[in-house]
Amino acid sequence: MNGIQKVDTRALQTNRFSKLLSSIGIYAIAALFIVLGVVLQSMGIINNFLTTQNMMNIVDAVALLGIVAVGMAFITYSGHYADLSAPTTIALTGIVSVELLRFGFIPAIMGAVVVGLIIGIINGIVIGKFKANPIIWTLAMSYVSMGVIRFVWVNKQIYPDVITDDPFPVMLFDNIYRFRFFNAISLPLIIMLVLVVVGQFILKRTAFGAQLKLTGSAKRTAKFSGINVELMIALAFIISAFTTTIAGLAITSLSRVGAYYNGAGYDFRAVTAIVIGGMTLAGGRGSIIGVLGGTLVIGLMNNIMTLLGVGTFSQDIIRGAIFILVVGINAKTLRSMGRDDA
Amino acid sequence: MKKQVKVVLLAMVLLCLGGLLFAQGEKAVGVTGAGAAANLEASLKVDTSVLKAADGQPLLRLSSELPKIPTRPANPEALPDTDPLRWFDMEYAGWDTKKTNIPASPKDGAIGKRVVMIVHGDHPWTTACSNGAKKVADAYGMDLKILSPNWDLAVQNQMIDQSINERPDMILIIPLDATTAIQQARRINQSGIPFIFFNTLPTAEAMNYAITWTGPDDFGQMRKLAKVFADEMRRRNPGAKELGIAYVQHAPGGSPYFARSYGPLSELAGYAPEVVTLDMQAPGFEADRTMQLVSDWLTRFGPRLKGIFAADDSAQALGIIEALKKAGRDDIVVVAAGNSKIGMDMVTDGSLFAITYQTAEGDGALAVQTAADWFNGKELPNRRDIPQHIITKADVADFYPPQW
Amino acid sequence: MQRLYGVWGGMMRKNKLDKSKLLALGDRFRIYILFGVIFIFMSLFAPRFFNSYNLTTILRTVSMNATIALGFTIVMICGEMDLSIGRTATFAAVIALTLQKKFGYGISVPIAVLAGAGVGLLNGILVAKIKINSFIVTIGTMTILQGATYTITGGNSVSLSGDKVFAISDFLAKPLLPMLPPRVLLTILFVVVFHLFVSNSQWGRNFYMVGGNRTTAWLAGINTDRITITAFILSSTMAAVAGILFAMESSAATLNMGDNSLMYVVSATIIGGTAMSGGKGGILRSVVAVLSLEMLYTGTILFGFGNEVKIFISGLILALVVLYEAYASYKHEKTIGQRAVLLEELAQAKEKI
Amino acid sequence: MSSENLGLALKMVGVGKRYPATIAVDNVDFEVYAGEVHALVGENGAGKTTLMKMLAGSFNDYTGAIFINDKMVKLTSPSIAKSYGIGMIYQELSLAQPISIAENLLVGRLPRKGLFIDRDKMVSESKRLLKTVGLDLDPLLPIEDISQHEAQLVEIAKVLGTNPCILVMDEPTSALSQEEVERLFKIIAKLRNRGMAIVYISHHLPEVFKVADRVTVMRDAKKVATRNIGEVTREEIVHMMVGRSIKELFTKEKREVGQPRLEVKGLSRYGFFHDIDLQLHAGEILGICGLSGAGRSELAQVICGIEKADAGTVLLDGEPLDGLPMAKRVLRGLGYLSEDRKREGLALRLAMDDNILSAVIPKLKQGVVYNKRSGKPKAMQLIEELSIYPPDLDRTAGNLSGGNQQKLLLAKWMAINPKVLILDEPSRGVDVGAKMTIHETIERLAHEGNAILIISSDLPELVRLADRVIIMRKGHFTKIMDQSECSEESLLLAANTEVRV
Repeated sequence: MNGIQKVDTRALQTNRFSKLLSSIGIYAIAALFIVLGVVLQSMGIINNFLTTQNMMNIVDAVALLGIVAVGMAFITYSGHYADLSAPTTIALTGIVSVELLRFGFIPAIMGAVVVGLIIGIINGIVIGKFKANPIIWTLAMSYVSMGVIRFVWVNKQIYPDVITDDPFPVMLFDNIYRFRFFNAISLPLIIMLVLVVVGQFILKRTAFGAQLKLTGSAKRTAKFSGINVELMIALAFIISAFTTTIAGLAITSLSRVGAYYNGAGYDFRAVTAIVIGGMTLAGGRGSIIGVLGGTLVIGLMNNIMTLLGVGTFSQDIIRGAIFILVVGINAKTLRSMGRDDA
Repeated sequence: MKKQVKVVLLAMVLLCLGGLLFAQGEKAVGVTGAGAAANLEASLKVDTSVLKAADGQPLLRLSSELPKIPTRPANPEALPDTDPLRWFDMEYAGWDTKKTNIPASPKDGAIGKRVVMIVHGDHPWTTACSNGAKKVADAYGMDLKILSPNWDLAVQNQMIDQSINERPDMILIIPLDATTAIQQARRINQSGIPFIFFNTLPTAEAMNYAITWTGPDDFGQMRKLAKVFADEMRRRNPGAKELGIAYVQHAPGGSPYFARSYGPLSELAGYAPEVVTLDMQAPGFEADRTMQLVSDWLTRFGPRLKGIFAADDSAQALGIIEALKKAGRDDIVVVAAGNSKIGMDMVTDGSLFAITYQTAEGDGALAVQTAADWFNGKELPNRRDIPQHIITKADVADFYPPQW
Repeated sequence: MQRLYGVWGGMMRKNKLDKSKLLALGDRFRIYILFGVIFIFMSLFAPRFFNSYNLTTILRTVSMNATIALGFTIVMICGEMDLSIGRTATFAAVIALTLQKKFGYGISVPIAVLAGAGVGLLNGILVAKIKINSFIVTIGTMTILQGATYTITGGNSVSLSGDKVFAISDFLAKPLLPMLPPRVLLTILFVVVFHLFVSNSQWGRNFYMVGGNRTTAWLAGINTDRITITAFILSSTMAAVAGILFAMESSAATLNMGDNSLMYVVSATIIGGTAMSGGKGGILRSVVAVLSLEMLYTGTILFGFGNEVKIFISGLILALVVLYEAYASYKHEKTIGQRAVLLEELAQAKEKI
Repeated sequence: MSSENLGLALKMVGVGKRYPATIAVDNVDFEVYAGEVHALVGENGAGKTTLMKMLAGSFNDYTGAIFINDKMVKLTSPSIAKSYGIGMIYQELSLAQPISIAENLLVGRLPRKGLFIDRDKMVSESKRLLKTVGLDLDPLLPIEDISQHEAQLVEIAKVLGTNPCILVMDEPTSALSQEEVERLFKIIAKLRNRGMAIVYISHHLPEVFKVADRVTVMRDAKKVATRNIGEVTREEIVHMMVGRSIKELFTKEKREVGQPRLEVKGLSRYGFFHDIDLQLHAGEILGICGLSGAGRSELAQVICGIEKADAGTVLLDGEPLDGLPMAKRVLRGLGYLSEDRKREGLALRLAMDDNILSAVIPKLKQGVVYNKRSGKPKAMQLIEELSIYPPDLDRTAGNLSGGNQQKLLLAKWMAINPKVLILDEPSRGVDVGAKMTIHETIERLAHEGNAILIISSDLPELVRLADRVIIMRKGHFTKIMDQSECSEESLLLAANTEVRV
């Protein structure tokens, strides 16, 4: 009882060390990539790697991915894998916003947000309340919303400047992606950073975050602790749909066209960023800062490969292998800590 | 009990199968022979040259310039990528094919003919193409049915089979893939239904079974664009010993992947030897990924990079222009293949130097027109090209409003 | 299936059609009923649906996805996910055709099948031994396979020509028995073998056990790792076989020929009643679901609807099935543990009022 | 006992097993004769279950030597263990829920006809096995459609069906009714007489005395002693288990019983329990006794708001709680310690502080900020009060021993500063020391003026703690017994009697 149980103190130390490692793990990998870049640069194999401009390019490039990943991380954190309806949510909110641009900029944004939230709420209710399998349900949802886009807009793509003759809302819409603070920092980057800070705060410093953690780690226990798990899960899906909507607006603004194919691939790419960032699909583990790290690692990886002149085909192979490697190492570390839940 | 259930199930299955055996394929609809001559006469009177596309350009135009066909090298694949003849099989497919088992024209006029058009998939381009096709079909009073397999090869195969089953007078088809087209072509050919490939060039072998092919000469067009591209770079960098360029490629797996990177590559090797290819990448059709790619190129090559050749003038071109704007590099010449509104807007504002004129409506229209010509008993060449043109700021206004 | 006999047998014994039993039976026969309804509807209303040519076309089209579904269903029964099936099909097809040029089908096909099995082995080891979530692993292998496929082909699709190759293509596609070309016959053979294997053999039942409760299975002396790895190998192998056969029939392989199969097969397997949580489902159900979806798609084409209708309908069916299952288990959870005695008491009390 | 004539069935010499953080079994010698029932007792975390898992082949990295029938064996996987005739009935149910009873029973050894499974034989064999444990179920039903105690019996039948020569039973009676326990004991006796070696792990000492021939006591990963059951008393065993003597009997303090704190009027959840009336006063400990499936836990879940009531009201300190979600009720001081600590009580993958504070998250809110730090002193204090070991807030709950987990669960509900606490099996599967701590804490809580409702199948626990005991049977309260009337026998009798109030 009191202190008579034998404890292997070495194990406790590794426990703390591994914990530290797992919390900064992804940044260690990011640092590793930067060191690799610097070494390659000093050897003269690549150039201009460690410059402000290049670093800005990297973060700029992954800003949209980061926005989607931050929201979807809430779903992963709640133990519900991912939202496969993200690509069609991007397409649908984008096309709706362009369509509504005829009534002005604000209605366009509001309309997109409303549509995004409706998708989030439907996902949330069906998965939270009725406990549908998240992967399958969001897959079904993506089919349905794709069907809606195809029904309403047939195969058209619609352009902001064709929808309305008023150049002002078109200019505003165009600048969702293109606006730069001090001519350097892009709006999506700011949005991503704000979302990361807010997301990290929500996840780690609010009651909702604590309850979501419990929901993700042990759903039934959470229910028996008085937590409204159905609401928590629904909120996670709504948050995801919300940030996906923001990404949808930005992507549509960037491509200057509302079309059904916008956003393709963002589902699996976001999952990749989240998982590389140290969140486990079992739920309740990881952080938004980690997800940011995961997103940056993806950006760094792409950057170094392009600077090295690695061909498109080999890039895919390397990307997949590094992904599996990072997740595998993470799983092994967790297991050595006695957490068999990767 | 279990046994009984099994027996009942088995009986049901047998019953179904038995029923199916008696079900027969639909018989071919006989061609009306009586009014054939009158129909032909009326059909020949139809004038489609007055039709206009949505951009105000004439809907139907044929390319006036026909390329000279070089002799095929023994093994094109052994040649280096920079040799134009390396791409012989892709570029000159159809010009010199030996037609086999081609049905003879009934010479009874196009009016009232049932034509099935199988495209590749849903896209705004396809919509425009279908519109063009419909305009010509309406002019001839043809019954045109358009099927879209949504970029799924298995579905396209199925649609071909279903069309064969339906026995129309003609099938028009955009092959989803140049190589699988051989089997598709053989299948239709064996069924005796005349068919025409359009838009995408199948391999030479597939062309043996088709009446003809119509559409844009992607290679030729890209070679043209490459020349304009090189000229502009020379103009902006007078006397430069080296002009570094990079290619943003089309998605791998189709002929545009080759036509829109190796076409210009092999052309420039001869036309402008000072042009040096720095890199080629296929980032897909997403603006943000293209943007990252180009930003990385700017980091990697810096001032060496003088021009970018893109396979797509909408999302890819947007990504390129964004990256260039961010880096403040307005000296770089960007050209892109395609004829979309986004591309034309960027040509108008000067950020994109040139794009290709590629009429989507005309593409579909020419296919139907060619079908009509066949019904009317016209002699058809082995391929018919839509005209080539490079759009720059000087004449971009003529092509508004865009077709898609 | 054996559960199905149980309910059926129970009904026969009692010799009365109890309403709830009938509903349960309907639930279990769900996919077969759906199949029947679609088949009859299409036969009656869709133009040119019910004739041997069209039915052969459907069977030929369905062959690829049905074959992929065989292995995929086993992975699902094990409670795992395999997102790499589509790309594996492409990968194997490309290998088979590329090597055919040098060695002929006799050597290239076995190598391609082995390559497919190798992908499964890799997936299986990463999932079972390294213990990474299968969803993650297969996203990774999916990306790797794409790169590998592009690298092998240099970015172009692979095609073959020549009389010999065409003869094989034609042989595979032309009906051998009435309505049944060899490729379809092969698929039927696969279905029968897999069905017997999964539902009637010790090894096959072990998949259910591992999916139902991994610990139990392990404690019962089943080598769960080996079972999981086998499931992934079967999944990838069948995907490879499907891809190769498709490519052999077309004498060509494109670089994205398998991409559409992934979501198709996933949807069909779920609609067929195989649960993602594992331990439930069956081979036959998945195959019938693939067939049902295909008839539905064919119907939309024959009716002249566009793809939007097709996408919408498949989404709707999938959504309805998922909703129905979720709602049923929600209801089941609410009433589990209810005492019949108390419910009778309640009914009596109501009657008095 | 004469079983020694039959020879040693199992001999473990100097075996050990270490986990990343602890040494679970340390150099233990253990012997079992064929034809004997050998009880293995010890507190939670003493290493009994680990020792037996080692025997069942769950580890491939144990140290020491294991002999079966005098032959040294390496039991590195369950299948190897099975091949040596070792059968183990686990504490946690190890059945596959979606799979049929028959396939669960015959897992790994389905009857075959040629290549394929012989279904008829599978069904008949399953029926035969089910009969041995007194069940008459359709073997083709999936496990998820049968009740928990039926599942427990299926589990026993499954292991018996493998005809083991060494049978290990880890707490086999925890989910069983009294009748079923009796039947199980008869089966055990029969198996022993057939010459089987049986290891019986239990916390329930009366059971041990009833069924075992010899007993081995473990403490702190080590073996303390092995004795013949006739030569040892209950007190001696407890002494060996705990390492110090514990008064099992003690006098009850008199508490002041005050105002009613919790009132339940006409509460029903149709199909589970009907028309429940209840008054619980400040300072009172009220017990609810009943067989499993009587609707006790369901009642508690409705009172605390996890499930909705179909009729009736619940009042806390005179204020109705109807329609309030559980979170609001918790804020008002109503707590529910659930029965299944692994699935419903604790988040085993989270740290201890997360668990202790899991029910008070809304309370620690300051504006929108959740201040976990402000809850830590309270958590630390509770850990000390309940002497939870190790007292490390960052430790993952799943790495604690069962007793400490249960104390952690109690700490979680004490953290809400409860006025009314409903405890569902508060000491199930817990060692004597932890049980004592828990009981003392419960009494202290009552003494401080809180009202406690205890639901328990552990009759001595009710007799010891409760001021009044309500008997629940088939969804109804059938009897209320005062402390003076309560004894283990009277409670058992009442719980099995069909009487309505």
